[in-house]
Amino acid sequence: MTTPSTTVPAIQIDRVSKTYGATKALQDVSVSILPGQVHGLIGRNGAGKSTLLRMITGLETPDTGAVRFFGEDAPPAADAKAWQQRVACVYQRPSVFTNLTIAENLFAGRLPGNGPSVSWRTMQNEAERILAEWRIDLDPRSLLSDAPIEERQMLTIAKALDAGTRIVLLDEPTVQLEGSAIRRLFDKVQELQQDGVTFVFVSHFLREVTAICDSASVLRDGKLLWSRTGDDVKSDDLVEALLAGQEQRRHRVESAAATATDTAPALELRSATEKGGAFTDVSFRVAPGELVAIGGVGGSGKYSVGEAIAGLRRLGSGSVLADGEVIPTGKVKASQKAGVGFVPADRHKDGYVPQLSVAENMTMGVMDRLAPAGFFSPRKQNEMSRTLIQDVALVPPNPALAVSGLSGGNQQKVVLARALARDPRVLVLISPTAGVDIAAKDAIYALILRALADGVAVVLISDDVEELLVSSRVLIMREGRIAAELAEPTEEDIVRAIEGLE
Amino acid sequence: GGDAKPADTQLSYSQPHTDPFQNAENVGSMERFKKLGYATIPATNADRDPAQQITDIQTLINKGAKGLVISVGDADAIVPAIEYANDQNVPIVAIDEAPASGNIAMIVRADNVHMGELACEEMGKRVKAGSAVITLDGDPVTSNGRDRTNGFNDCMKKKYPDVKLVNVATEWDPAKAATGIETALNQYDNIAGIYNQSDATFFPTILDTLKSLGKLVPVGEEGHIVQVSVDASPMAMTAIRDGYLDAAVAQPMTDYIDYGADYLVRAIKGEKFKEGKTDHGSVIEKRKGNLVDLLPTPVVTKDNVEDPELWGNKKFALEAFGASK
Amino acid sequence: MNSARTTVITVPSGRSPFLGSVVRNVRELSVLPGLIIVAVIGAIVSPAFLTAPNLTLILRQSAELGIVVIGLTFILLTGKLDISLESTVGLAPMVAAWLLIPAAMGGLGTMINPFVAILLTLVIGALIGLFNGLLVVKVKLDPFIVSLAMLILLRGITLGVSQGKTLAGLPDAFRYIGSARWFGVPAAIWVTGILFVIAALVLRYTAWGRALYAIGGNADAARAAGIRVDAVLITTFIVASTLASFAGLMLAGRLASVTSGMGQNLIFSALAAAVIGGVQLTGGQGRIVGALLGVLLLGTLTNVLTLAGVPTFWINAVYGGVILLALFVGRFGARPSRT
Amino acid sequence: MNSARTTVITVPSGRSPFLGSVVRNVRELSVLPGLIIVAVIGAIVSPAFLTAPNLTLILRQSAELGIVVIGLTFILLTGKLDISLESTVGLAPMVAAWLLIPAAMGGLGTMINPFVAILLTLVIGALIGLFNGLLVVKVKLDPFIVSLAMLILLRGITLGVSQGKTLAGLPDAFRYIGSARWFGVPAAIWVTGILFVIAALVLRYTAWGRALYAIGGNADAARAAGIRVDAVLITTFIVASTLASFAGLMLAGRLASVTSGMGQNLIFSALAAAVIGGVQLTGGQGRIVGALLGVLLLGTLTNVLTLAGVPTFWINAVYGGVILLALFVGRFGARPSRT
Ligand SMILES: Nc1ncnc2c1ncn2[C@@H]1O[C@H](COP(=O)(O)OP(=O)(O)OP(=O)(O)O)[C@@H](O)[C@H]1O
Ligand SMILES: Nc1ncnc2c1ncn2[C@@H]1O[C@H](COP(=O)(O)OP(=O)(O)OP(=O)(O)O)[C@@H](O)[C@H]1O
Ligand SMILES: [Mg+2]
Ligand SMILES: [Mg+2]
Repeated sequence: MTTPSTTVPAIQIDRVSKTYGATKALQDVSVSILPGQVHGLIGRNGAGKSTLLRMITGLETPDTGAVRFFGEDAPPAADAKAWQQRVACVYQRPSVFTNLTIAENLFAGRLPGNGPSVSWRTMQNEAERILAEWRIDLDPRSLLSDAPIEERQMLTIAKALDAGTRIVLLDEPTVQLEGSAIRRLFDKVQELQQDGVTFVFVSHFLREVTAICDSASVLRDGKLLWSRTGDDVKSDDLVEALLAGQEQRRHRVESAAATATDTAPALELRSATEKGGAFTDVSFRVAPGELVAIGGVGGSGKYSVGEAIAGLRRLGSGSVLADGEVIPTGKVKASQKAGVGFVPADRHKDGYVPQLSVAENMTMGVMDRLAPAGFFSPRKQNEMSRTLIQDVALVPPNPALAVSGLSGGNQQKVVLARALARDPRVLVLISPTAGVDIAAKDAIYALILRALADGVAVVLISDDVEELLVSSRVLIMREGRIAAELAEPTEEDIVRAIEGLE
Repeated sequence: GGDAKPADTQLSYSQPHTDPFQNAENVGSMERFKKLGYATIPATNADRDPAQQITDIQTLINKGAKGLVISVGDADAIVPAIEYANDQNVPIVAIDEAPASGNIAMIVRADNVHMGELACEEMGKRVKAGSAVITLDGDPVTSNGRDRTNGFNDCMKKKYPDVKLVNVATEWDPAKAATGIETALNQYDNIAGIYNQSDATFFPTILDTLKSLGKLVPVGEEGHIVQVSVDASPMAMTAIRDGYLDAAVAQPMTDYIDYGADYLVRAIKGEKFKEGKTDHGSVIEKRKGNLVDLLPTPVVTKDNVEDPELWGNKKFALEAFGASK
Repeated sequence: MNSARTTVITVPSGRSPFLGSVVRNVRELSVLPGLIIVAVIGAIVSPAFLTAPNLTLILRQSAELGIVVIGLTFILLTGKLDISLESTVGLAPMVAAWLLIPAAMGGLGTMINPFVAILLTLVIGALIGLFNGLLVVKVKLDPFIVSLAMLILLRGITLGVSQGKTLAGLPDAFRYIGSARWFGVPAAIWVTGILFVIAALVLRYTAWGRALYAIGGNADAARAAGIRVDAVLITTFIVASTLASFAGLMLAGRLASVTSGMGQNLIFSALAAAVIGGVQLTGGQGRIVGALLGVLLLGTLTNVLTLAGVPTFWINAVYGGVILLALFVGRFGARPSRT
Repeated sequence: MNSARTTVITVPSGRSPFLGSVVRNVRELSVLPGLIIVAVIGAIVSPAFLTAPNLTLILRQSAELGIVVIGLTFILLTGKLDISLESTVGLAPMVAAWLLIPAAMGGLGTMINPFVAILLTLVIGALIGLFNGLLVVKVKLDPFIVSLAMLILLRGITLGVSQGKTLAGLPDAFRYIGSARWFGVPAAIWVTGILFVIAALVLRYTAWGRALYAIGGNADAARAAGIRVDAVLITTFIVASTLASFAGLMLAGRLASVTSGMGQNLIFSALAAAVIGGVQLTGGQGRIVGALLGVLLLGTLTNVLTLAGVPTFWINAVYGGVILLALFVGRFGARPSRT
């Protein structure tokens, strides 16, 4: 699959630097990617991957350095159309229009028609073609807001790959996707690669990188660590490059189920059913110190169960009990008082307040403790957050920093710290390591282990099979119900259960 | 329709904006119609919007009004409404302000520029040369504000050039008037008078402001600030009686109301009016093709403040202003 | 596969366009019951309501508001706001009239050609829009606050230029569009109607129109998709201000003069009309037909309140109450599935 | 470890709070140059400017605006808006005065106790806030448009209740807070000052105050973190409206009467003051000290324009121009690192 080295590189990044305020996001980075290659771009959170992609799409301009496509200088920054003809990109941040139809989403920025007028008929037909190609079962005329999250991600991918450009950039495209969707994506990538399309692929999942990339670069703190082609790209090298000397641990939490039968459960769901909602008749128990993982395809209702325990959703029937006491549902405060700590699925949406400080974000849920008589002392708040910062090993360990200035992984740690701030008896974690680099992942798992050791009951809800494997007791949800309970499952067991192939 | 019975003939009134003075004109006119035995259509209020007043007048006519008294909000912008009424043969009497053109049965008004000049005379004879006078300027968007400012300013400049004028933009807002007075008193130590373009609007606020500054001194005592106002509302009458207000140029409001309604009723009966003296001490003149009954604007001072014919002493005015004698 | 998703799929594709468009219409159509109720009340309280002159009057008095609402809707769709549109309604024709009429009547005395004056009105509108657009897009000032400051400034300039006077004596050509009749119906009504149709077509069938929705829905994504967000936004401000200046021209024609308070408070009615008509202030949602229905509701309401003889002191309270009610109905008439 | 990150860490922890607070201050302090320039101009154009009575006057005339701005800032911090505050300034004391004064003077004739009337003023304010809050939080109507409808409705009710009259003859107790002097300085200034201090403390040191920032920054995250978003929002609307009714009480005391136009256009000044002072309309950002500086800027500006004798016709244009300039300076004086 390697291309003759004589060809001009499809993308040549030449000594590019970019600085945001005090942050040197990119320093003197040079990478060449040959036509028809799938180039993996990896690095820890905040290493500069997304920034580098923005330089290649023309969305931002480098402070110094240049980008060339097929030997030609990049178009001027203002000429959006020219950039669009060269590069298509799936951005890390969701870039969709929920207020528009699926068809329009697929053609935003390149509406078909003559001159200034738009041909809805052509657009509809073309959209149907794309949806059929990608086996996405949606009506192109329906609003995107009606489409499930993971399908939206598939649509942005489909759009990028349909743009007909010779270069496609994918920034963590698989984070929202489930197994079969990822397979569809990879098939498509390989198909286009046959036609000579060049890809840059960003992911924290090294298996994905080794599976489809034939060259790769590693960024660290804005600098290029190395760039390699072909057989030189090995999984071990990647791990080594990312961990930079730290050792990688394997996590597997032994089931506490044996003890669970004789101890009173810390958390119990009894026939919990959301009114007109996402799940029905869900029952399970979690003992103190026990880890239970919940998996399932997108839309199976697993996230909603977590949100219900946390008080973000109201039950129609059934109940949630903490330490044997029924918690009123639909009230976050009530759940918190019952000892539930919660890490939401989407940290950007539900996790943190970007312009507020680390300290404030971490202590947001415990203000009643900091200020029993109404007024609180910022000193106390800082002290408390310093402890939490140490607990989660936040980098940088500064409580006064605004969370918007932290890298994704560290933002996730702030959200986790917020969940821990109340000394929870029960932790509900939804995809706690989504978009987080392996080192940070390690740190987060270590924290979960410590919580378990302290007797906290943990519910870990995830789309990621690898993450589910951490637990020795895995519940699988399908269509809003618990479809299977697996003890000591293998990866294959989980995949089969999720896909319903018992 | 000259032959229709009054009870079958509907009359109405169009008000341009809300303030106690305009409200009193509206209420008084509608009552006058009823007293004369006519049916009425509820009056309209355009809320400072000239376009809305045009629409209001058209709507009243569409609804069957056979004659209208209007208080004109904007002399020029009202013209299309007058033209519409002319097309429909509905007679119009304008009070308080003259439309710039169109066919009006009669315009019943006083001259605002003249009121400013009268105020200037009253002020000028009471303040010394070298002193300063605060003028509380009404909103220049309204023609009465503009005319009262210009009438006063021009007269002062001509006849009393040695009196300094300190103009305060009030936009008819009592709070702005109060602040303006205070600012001017801080700024100048030779303030000898205040020209108040509408006592109906600015009383009691500015009296109270002066009081709190210790500047409310009765006429004739050391430190008295001369006050001359326009309107002569019930509150101004009280202030004159109490000796705080030196003189008020009276808007002949009751006359607007009474003669306005009377002219309308006569016009509906087909009467045509002529230039010349009237039976109520005024003269009808022809201006820009329309007849204007220019009502006298008496100056009210301590000497004539008890005159029951002054509108500020009438019962309906006391009620409309929530004042008592 | 859960049930929700299945539903979407099993809708036969032949039927869904119709269903889809009905669903998309619900928000706009939620004004209709209100409009009908107000009209029925009007017909009951006064036989004059359903007469041709009265209906013409409603349309004529709504024309300027309608034109401002078209521009405002464009801006709201992008998620921005421009409350200074009402001051443009006043300023643009004021400056033109000032250059147009003799010094004796309050003008500057240059007495330019009326057609030049009309052109000038529109150019002033466009320039104000450009300035607003630049402040919002390039200086990145909040559109609400910047247009508030502009509102005060422009009103102030209008007052300064006119010295508070109303400028009358406008030549017929300048007044034409606001005062002529075509086939017995005021030209302003025809023109406004045509502008609404054009606006609907532009929003639906041009790349620029669709870009407004995209930008209002997700400006970052629009930028990433290659839409020239800044350029589209600035042109939107220009178009809206130009329309406002045109509305001012029409109003001047109707008033046979230019008053220094022209347009005052118009923006409140315009916002109410657009929002009652289903245009979201958060951007990306709403259609021009809804805005039109909103305009008609307000116009009919004003008319019916006058016909009904609601006491003048209570008319504003009733007006406000009905708007509130209409918002309520609109909210529940078309509750979005998720908030 | 890149250099930027290292820098942050190596800042001695003792210094960083100070640095942090300076950085956080920049946006608010960006009003200062403007305020100083206006004051210097004032001192130049008139020797009366820097006298105690004049400075007292500036503060006194800014008091009502200041109190409304406190409430408005609370609401803006949550990312909501309430433009009906200005109508509450008018309505609450109007209803109280109507119940308070004799029928002969335009009242209802119930002649309730003045202290009951004061309490009633505040209760009416609170109820309006509750109603607004419920409409925004529970009915999920857009705060701008719902408060616009409320503005029209409440103004209408004020007009209806008063029948357009100015209610004078208020008893001294009712007027006390707006007219008394404590230690030679108007009580209203003391009270406003104290309210500003309390507001600053509440925003900085109470869970409720911090919740406003959290909600304005990210309401979903605040909810998920256990902040009772709906309750906090509703109390914010109540507090703001109650403050507005208190401002109305103070204004009535100053004017020695209640007029049916009281509070009109006040919200524009309040919004301008808050935003010039660095409070973001998008929520989550701004401090009370900035809002205070904004209020002082506007108050000083009005005073200086009067002292300078700017012609009546041009005063609004100058006022608008200066506000626009202040927004400009604020924008570039403290350009946020990310937009
Ligand atoms: N617009 C911006 N303003 C300020 N700082 C920025 C901006 N964009 C990125 N940064 C900073 O630049 C650095 C690189 O960010 P980037 O998003 O490229 O990382 P990444 O490698 O994509 O990380 P992740 O794996 O978490 O997505 C980070 O420190 C980030 O905080
Ligand atoms: N409030 C609600 N009202 C109606 N339907 C809902 C509601 N919340 C969720 N759903 C639907 O219920 C189903 C399950 O949602 P949920 O987000 O819990 O699933 P999930 O397994 O977490 O899926 P995903 O991976 O897409 O997040 C989805 O189809 C979702 O659209
Ligand atoms: Mg990234
Ligand atoms: Mg989910």
